[in-house]
Amino acid sequence: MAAEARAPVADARQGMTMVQAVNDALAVALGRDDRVLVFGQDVGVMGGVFRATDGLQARFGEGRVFDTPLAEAGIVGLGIGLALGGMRPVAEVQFAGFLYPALDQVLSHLGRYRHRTRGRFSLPMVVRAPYGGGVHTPEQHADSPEGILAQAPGVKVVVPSSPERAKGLLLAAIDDPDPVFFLEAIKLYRSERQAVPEGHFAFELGRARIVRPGDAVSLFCYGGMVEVCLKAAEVAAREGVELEVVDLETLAPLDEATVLDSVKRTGRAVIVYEAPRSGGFGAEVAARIAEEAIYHLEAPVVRVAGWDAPYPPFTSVEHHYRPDARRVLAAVREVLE
Amino acid sequence: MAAEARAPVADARQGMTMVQAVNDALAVALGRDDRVLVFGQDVGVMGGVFRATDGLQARFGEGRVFDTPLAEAGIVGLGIGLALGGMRPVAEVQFAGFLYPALDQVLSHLGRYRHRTRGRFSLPMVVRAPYGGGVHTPEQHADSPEGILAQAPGVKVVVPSSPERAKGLLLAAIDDPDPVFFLEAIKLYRSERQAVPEGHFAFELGRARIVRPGDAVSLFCYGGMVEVCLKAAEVAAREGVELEVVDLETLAPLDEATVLDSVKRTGRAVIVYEAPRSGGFGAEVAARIAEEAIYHLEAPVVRVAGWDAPYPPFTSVEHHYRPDARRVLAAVREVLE
Amino acid sequence: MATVQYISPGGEVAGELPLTTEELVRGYRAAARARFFDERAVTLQRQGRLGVYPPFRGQEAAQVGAALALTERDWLVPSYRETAAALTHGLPLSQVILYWRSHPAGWRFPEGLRLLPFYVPIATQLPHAVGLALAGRYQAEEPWVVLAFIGDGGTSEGDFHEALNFAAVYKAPVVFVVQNNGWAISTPTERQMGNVRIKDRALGYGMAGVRVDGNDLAATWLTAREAVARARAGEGPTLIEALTYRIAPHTTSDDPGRYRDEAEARRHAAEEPLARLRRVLGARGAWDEAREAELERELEAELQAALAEADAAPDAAPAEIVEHVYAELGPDQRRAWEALGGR
Amino acid sequence: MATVQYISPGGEVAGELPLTTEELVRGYRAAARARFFDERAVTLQRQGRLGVYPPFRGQEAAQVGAALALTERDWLVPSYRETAAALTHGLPLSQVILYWRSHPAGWRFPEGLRLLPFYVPIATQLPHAVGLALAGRYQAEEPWVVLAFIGDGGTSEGDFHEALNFAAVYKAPVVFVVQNNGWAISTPTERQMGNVRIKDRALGYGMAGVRVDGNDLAATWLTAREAVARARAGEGPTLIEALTYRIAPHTTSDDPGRYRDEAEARRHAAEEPLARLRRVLGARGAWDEAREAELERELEAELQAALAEADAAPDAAPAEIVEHVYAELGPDQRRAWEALGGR
Ligand SMILES: Cc1ncc(C[n+]2csc(CCOP(=O)(O)OP(=O)(O)O)c2C)c(N)n1
Ligand SMILES: Cc1ncc(C[n+]2csc(CCOP(=O)(O)OP(=O)(O)O)c2C)c(N)n1
Ligand SMILES: [Mg+2]
Ligand SMILES: [Mg+2]
Repeated sequence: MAAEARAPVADARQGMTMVQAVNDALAVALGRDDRVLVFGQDVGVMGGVFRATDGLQARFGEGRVFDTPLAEAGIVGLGIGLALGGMRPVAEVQFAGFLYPALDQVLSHLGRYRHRTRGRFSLPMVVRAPYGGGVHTPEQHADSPEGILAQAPGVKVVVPSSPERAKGLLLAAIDDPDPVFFLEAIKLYRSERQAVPEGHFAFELGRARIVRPGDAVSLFCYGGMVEVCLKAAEVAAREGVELEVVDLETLAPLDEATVLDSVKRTGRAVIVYEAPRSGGFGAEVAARIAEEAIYHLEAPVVRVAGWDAPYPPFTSVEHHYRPDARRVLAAVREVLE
Repeated sequence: MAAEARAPVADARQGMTMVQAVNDALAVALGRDDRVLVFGQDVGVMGGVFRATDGLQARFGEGRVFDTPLAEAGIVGLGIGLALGGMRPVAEVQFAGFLYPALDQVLSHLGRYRHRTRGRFSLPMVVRAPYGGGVHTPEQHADSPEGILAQAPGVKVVVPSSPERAKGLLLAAIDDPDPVFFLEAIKLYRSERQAVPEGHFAFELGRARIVRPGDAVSLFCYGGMVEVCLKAAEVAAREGVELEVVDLETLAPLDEATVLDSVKRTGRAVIVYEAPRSGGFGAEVAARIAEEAIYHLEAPVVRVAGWDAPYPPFTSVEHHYRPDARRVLAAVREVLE
Repeated sequence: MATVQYISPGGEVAGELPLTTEELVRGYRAAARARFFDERAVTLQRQGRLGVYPPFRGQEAAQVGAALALTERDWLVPSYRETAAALTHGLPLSQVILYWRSHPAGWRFPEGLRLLPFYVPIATQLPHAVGLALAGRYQAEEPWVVLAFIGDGGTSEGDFHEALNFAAVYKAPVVFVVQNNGWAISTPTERQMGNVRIKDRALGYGMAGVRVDGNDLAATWLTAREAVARARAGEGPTLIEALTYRIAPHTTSDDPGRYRDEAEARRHAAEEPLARLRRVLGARGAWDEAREAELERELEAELQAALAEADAAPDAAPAEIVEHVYAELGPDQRRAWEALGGR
Repeated sequence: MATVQYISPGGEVAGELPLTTEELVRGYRAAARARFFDERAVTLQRQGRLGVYPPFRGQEAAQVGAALALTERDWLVPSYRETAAALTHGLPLSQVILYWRSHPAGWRFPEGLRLLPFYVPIATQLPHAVGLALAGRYQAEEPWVVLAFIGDGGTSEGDFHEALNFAAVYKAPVVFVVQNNGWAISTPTERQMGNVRIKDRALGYGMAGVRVDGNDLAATWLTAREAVARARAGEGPTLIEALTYRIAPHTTSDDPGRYRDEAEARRHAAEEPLARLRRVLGARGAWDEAREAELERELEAELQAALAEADAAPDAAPAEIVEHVYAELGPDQRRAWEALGGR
């Protein structure tokens, strides 16, 4: 742990974890653009509760990487002010479940500022937050609020699903002229290592990706649910059923074209997310399909999501709440019947 | 105006406006249950910016009806504490667009308290807020945040569409053992008068209502969009097309059975709401249809909603943003093609 | 510490007044210009030539005095009632008119003018002011100072607290001006807070705090000037409480008779800031009726020109609704834009 | 005003100590019980018999002293670190264990016990404490008092501010105890606020404010007792700042070596509250090694019984996930409940 603390950038042969990739992206951004600032609770000396900002203050100084008081509205509001003053703020909210005090700044300002001022002011700002469950975190540390953020027009919402995507998408988010929420699945932070290109590179925002092609059913997912869907697809493949896994990646603005194209080819859609089912972001995906691809559907759309309850704070049963390959496969069977 | 200020309860022959019906419901609730408290910004001496609480402080005293400081999180948080202490708080948030500072209290507590404490504590609390556009209010005074609230499991969301429904639903909300958001369409506050029964009566929460039966297309709507849909139905009827208007009324928990039953009969669904389209509550209605009624659909589902932009603060064009009968009829034509 | 005052309501100057006559004339003219517009705005609103409008009558000194302490390099951050401050900091009058007409052109403040938009959601501007103040440290040769306004009611919001705390922790070059005008719509300051000396909060945050007679333009100007100088010198933020009074209704839609004794408002009206300034200037021979009449003619001409300019702005196009949501139209916005007749 | 202290770190009593020996023994036993559990909890966590756990070592006096000021009629409102306060106010030990195991039964505090659940989202409990305090006015023959805890870090949240302001405006019978333990995870108090005398905020709100040595149980108890009495008498809220130190890591997952000099923590450990209490009691002939050993045996027995009780709780059933969302299962919950094997 101490070693990792000093050297978050991993051995190139072994690849990087997602949290290391995030750290690397932040280091690259801080290095190439003086306007980039990284701040949040405990991101400085300590390097963040997940070590995502580890070593950055030592490397770039307290002026570029700094701790804030314990106040999420203040953090997002500070970032807005910094952006108005010409900086490129990258704020960390310690857990997405603690973003709620900042929602006023998000809903009143982050998505509205450019619109309200008719382009006079813009907010090129990134807010990073770890989200989601699966690792027995305490109460409210496992929330998935993407569906709320995606209701703020003017705000982009990006959810990476692997180390490489995390780096390239975070760098794109920092370069983007508009505010971007960047939600990092806690479950993925250290679950996988991947070779990640060095230096600066950026993936396009606003594009969904087919991460595994297939013809039987389209699985729409993002963030921590991508590995779940890939696992389900692997199991199904053994039975000769090829599932197409579509990583939405940017939830807002949604890449409707890729969603529709996939469902038109497979005729079947299963949407997988870990937030409570009702009203969650998956509803939007289902709605687009119901609006634009109905004649191509050969089965009802199915959502596999968290149940209509808060994420259980009694964590011994959390694996019954958070969708897993078993539940995804049950839904696949349902739409293939 | 001064006369109305003194006597918000209207002449029985003329009927009541919706804001008078709300006032009447509050008076009835205050009169029959000592535990009911009404509070919020300017609700006391002034009687609220829309006069919804007019005369209540004079009648029930400063202990039962009182002003709060200008702090929405404090207002909702105070209400939670009052509910924990055995009271029946009915809080007013001055405009739904100013509910955002209170979203932390909503998302962290209002819907979770019973769940987290395994039933030891419950929060029988009502939060009223005027919402929606159509009357040239200043910036952010026309927001429709029901889609965000409906993402908090444990919270109920109710949106009345007429004076009588407002009274009966508000009384039901105050009696309900769970927290209820009660969103009152500003546009409807004084647009219509209706005979409203005296005294206490309560409508069941959790039920959608067919407010105009029809066989051609189901229009799903709530609050301020019900009159828009009824108008559209009237116009269509002149051409011999009978639209079924379904007033969802309780958005959470949604009365899925009534939605599905209607769409199964008509085979066509248009969903009408004034919040920005993407991610809004209408997506949930579309998703349920895509999941459960796909084989009955004879046309794609269509959403008629606010555009994917903040409600325009330049109000001269707001009627192009907020759905009207013309846009609803265009959607109807689309699904009938 | 007592309330800072240089000019009494009766126009007496106690002790030395560290402003030149020239400065006083400048301050008076700016305040009178604001007053002129405010009065005419209320009339224009009644005529349907302006939308709902929040008058600032009686608060001219609090707003104009504070704004005069800034240079063009500095930023001004208003709430929704700071039309006087915005005008003083350089917002063109035609733009003000367009803004209060809710015309899209009114929302786009001129490039280069260091003025944030008017803020409707109370207190949310203050964290922005702090961030903006910090940004100056990275960018400007000489850091800019940010002066941000808020009302007595606004101090109750969590954002007020978070912003002041952040400012103190980072020793940000920001000056907070609370216009304590006695009311938040119908809620008097005594029902808004447990200690109505808002200035006493400064101690808790560890920042300088000053209470000034907000109807004394000399006091507001000099106090803000000192606070700005301290901020510029890296000595951190200041909380200024400007004691004033909302003589007018909350907005043109409000009827204060519902919740307050208007005799009290009339008593406060007698302490308004312009009369006492005129008396001081008169005593120095720097102002008289002729000059007043001349100023009014100037202001009338300015207003007519601004109205003409505002009237000439083309009507808003429906497609503007979905413009500027993102830097470029997203796919959903593009579809909407076309549906709205955008070309 | 100076920091309230009755017993110095060395165990000297300066002046009169208005607590009986019996009371001191009661206080010591409650603090020692809390310490015993805290030490064993850390071990249990390492053994995998408890989940992530936030130790309170060094903060026993701040928590227990304040909790002792309440009667059964009064409410205690904790954050997540107030296990010691909760135990003192009557939360059964088995329940504490189940809670820190994240077992559903751990979350349902006993009916009748006037204790709100542990709060994870920082500062959100304080507005609840104010509402709960007001509720007592309507209901109770003699109004209850509410005592609410928060940390130094928590004072930065908007909810802290809104709650204190509401409490002052309504003169609510609530006592706020800020445990200023020097740290919010890795953030020291000096980076959290501009003035580390948190007590100085009280003036701004218009409420009583006291700073006490939070490691002196006599000081915390007596100060809280006075504040509770004032609240009960209708004299309004108090802000108590209890100066203490987080000797242990933030939680069992934290490594403070990453961000602080542990020598500093060791220095503070020397000022912890139990040793000085033992010294005072010893000097009065009211405590000795035999009694200490006897107490430890008692506590061990209590812990073993509580562990056995906790171990006997049946495993959580998946269907519990959707229970208690509403008073009755809604249609979506019912479907889920059935899918989860509910019967
Ligand atoms: C967050 C929020 N809540 C409520 C309102 C409605 N509102 C507009 S002005 C106002 C009173 C403001 O009082 P104060 O801060 O004293 O400013 P003043 O009107 O006196 O200038 C209120 C409650 C709002 N605009 N924003
Ligand atoms: C709203 C919110 N933001 C962030 C966190 C994460 N967090 C948990 S404890 C903590 C520090 C709290 O410090 P303090 O208030 O001083 O209490 P202490 O830990 O010292 O008891 C933080 C930031 C949280 N639980 N809630
Ligand atoms: Mg005011
Ligand atoms: Mg602390």
